[in-house]
Amino acid sequence: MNNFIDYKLIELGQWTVGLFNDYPVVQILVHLLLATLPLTLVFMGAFGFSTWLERKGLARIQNRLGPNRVGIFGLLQPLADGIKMLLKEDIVPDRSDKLFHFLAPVMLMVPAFIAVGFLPLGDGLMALPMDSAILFFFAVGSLNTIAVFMAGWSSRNKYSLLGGMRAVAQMISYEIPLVLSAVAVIMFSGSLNAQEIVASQQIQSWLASGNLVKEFFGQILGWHIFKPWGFAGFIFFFVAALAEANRSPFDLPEADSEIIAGHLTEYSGFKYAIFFMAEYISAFAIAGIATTLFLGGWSGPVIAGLPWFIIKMFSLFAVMIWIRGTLPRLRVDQLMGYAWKFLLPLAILNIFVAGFYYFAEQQFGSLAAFIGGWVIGFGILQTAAKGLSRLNKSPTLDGKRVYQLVE
Amino acid sequence: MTVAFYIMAAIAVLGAVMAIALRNVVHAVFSVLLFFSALAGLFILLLAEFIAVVQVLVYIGSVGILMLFAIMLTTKVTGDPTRKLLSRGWAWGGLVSGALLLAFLVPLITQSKSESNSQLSNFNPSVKDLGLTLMDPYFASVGVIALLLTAGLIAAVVAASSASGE
Amino acid sequence: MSLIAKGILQGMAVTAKNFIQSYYKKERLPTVEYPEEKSTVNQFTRNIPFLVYDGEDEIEGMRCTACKLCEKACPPQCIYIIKDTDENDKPIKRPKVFDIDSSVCMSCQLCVEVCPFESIRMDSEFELSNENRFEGLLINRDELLKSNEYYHEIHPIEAQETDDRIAAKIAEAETKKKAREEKARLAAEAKQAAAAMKAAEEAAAETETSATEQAQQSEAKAEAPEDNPETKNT
Amino acid sequence: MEITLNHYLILSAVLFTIGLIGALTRRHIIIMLVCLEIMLNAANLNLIAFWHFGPNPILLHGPLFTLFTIAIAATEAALGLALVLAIYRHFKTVDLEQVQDLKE
Repeated sequence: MNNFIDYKLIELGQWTVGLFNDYPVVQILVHLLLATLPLTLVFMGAFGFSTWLERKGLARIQNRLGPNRVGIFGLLQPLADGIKMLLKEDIVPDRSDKLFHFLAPVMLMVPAFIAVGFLPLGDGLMALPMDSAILFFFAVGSLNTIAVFMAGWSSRNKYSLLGGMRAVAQMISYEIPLVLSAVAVIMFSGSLNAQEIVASQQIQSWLASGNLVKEFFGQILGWHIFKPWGFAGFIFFFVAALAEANRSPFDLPEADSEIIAGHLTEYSGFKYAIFFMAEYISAFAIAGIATTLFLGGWSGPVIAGLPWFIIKMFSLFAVMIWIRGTLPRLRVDQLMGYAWKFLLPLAILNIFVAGFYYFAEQQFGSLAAFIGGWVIGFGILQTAAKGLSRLNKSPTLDGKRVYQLVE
Repeated sequence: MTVAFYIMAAIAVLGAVMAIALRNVVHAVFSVLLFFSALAGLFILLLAEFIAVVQVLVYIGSVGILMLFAIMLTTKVTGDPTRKLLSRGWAWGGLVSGALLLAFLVPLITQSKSESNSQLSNFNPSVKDLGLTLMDPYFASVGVIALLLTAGLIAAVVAASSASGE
Repeated sequence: MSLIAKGILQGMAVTAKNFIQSYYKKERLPTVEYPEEKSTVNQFTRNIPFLVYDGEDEIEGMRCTACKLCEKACPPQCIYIIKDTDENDKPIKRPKVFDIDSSVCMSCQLCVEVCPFESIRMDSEFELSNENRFEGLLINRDELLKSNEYYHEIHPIEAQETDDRIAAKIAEAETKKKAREEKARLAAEAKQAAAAMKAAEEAAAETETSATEQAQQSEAKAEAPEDNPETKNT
Repeated sequence: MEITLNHYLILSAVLFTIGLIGALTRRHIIIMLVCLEIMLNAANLNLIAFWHFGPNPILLHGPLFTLFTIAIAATEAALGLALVLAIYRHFKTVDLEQVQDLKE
């Protein structure tokens, strides 16, 4: 195992805490700060960097250059934006609910940062090492629904309210497939502990063998995404995660062309920036949990630990940007229909496939289960998906399209 | 622990009182969400981690949102100052409740048993244990609950949609 | 693949191609970084009118005759013209003031359509922003005057057409002038001949007339311009 | 002072009474549902407290029972709010005092 970076970080932390052995109260404080402060700072920095990344990526996808004025390659653009946001006037609508209007951004940011605390960043690197971390993550993730509703309701603006209602409906709908596709992994790993889930994605017998090649592949081939139910589950999870994080193509709550940024309509200045930050950080968090559940977490060849986790998380975020640059926004009825009529049944079916795969692995060995799983299990999922999409097909899409206003 | 308990208890009582006292319905629902989260904190203090998660997930994440949705779909949210807050005979209700509280509190205070239980000091109930217990001796109950949930869900759909069909 | 729709993958492939090729292919990244490098303007771009002059000197070569047709044609009425005068307050065919309010101009090109002297033309200049939003946007005559070479530079085809048209006009005018001169010459010759004949007759008659009569005739000639101006003109 | 079972029981009794007061005195239908939830939660707190301080916490009876209660409470909330919608559509009011007719 080559995750020496994690061990060094943990050693550093323990050394720092050890400095205050004589003052137990201070020690607790230092411990708390060590667990939270680096995470907060790093993720805030990552937020800045990712706004830059997103603008650059989107620009390149649209044959533009993107920000390139402030700093080299425009890298200081987030800083400039932040200063601009900070200095802007904070406008609060006259008849709004002042308290809730103020509380909503805070309510959105706090769960986002708590959710980040449940990510297993490395071997033993976890801010909130809880036994049921995954479940806590989903529980905390469901809190931002409330914040979005607060923002929408307290602004006293019909667009805000519409956006808030849309957000709530969407988040409730997509949380179910999200959790259900994670259930397959939790079943397979037999634990809600994030570290154990990561450990279940390493082939332990290969890692212990001492053979370099086996050690190399033992860190990769065990990832759940290479299993049929894991692959399908990853896709369901990722789609639902896009909706959960209000990312395009599911960014209906803040659809700027329809309802003028929805619940953000009445927000300006730093409150808006906080909304933005919370959204990005929850997108990171959900990308991180997808990494943990399906992409092997921090496990990876050569430099296992924190570097691999960061690489995987940012790759997933890059895919989110890529999707944003490609796909158009869904309609509301399409969105709800997709969650309830397509994603939910498939996610439930996927749980059964995962269960059968688990027993097949025990009965017939892992190779036979692997091949059989991809042939039979994935076949079942595909057939189901085909059948469902045929069932869900809108009747107007059959046959030739008729345009009313043409001719 | 003591401080945490008192803080949580204060938040819980405050949330509950605000929930029944506020005129604005949305404010009331948000304060009951505060009450729910304080209760989740109390569950964590009592080492029932899983229950705390479920509390957050079910009550704050779903029930609260359902209530907010119901408010949005039914009534004007701002407190209408002309509307009556209390029902007819509210005094009787208050009286009965107060009497009940006394009935609860009197035995609690008189038969105080203040020694604490030390059995849990080395015991950390894991989710796995809970799951295994749930699946082995209580499997029938889980099945019944699942059936009940499904029935309730269908009933809710029917109740909400048949009215709109009128 | 039914799980992932084919269309989504195709779309993703297109955007990925855009993304990657934008780093090494010019046509995938047509952006010009404006203040440092300017994009080449199409020669049919038109934005704001300017006045053409021929030759070296701005004032002498000015084509504009201050006929005020463009001022009348301008829909938003952004052109303002005052005719120039010489030292004797006698109007001359040249504008003293020719202002265009570029904040009002809507680039309709009607002034260009209406100009009989091919003087006012559209410019492709687009950097009109100014710090002073009142006087700064009012473009006066000297700023508007640009040489014919500049016109050729920005709109070569159009300028060539204009030049050809002007040349044709001048040539036509030349021929007309020539014809007129010829006619005038012929007329003058005829007149001369007639005058010569008359003179001969008069010379014959003069011998008979007295010196007093001669003085009367010269008085009548002095009065003639007032009575009959046409005679003077010819 | 160490926190004992009694603290939790008193807290739970107070919360339950608050819920009861609300349910008996308010006339808004959604507030009444909220009060029901408060009472259920107070009962849950009781269950967990008894489990925590009880003789045999290893058996996990308290959390199990609470899980069932929460499931039932969730069903109750969903059904109750569906009924609220139905009543609102029928009577056009959320005031329970005005909902008096059984027929029609």
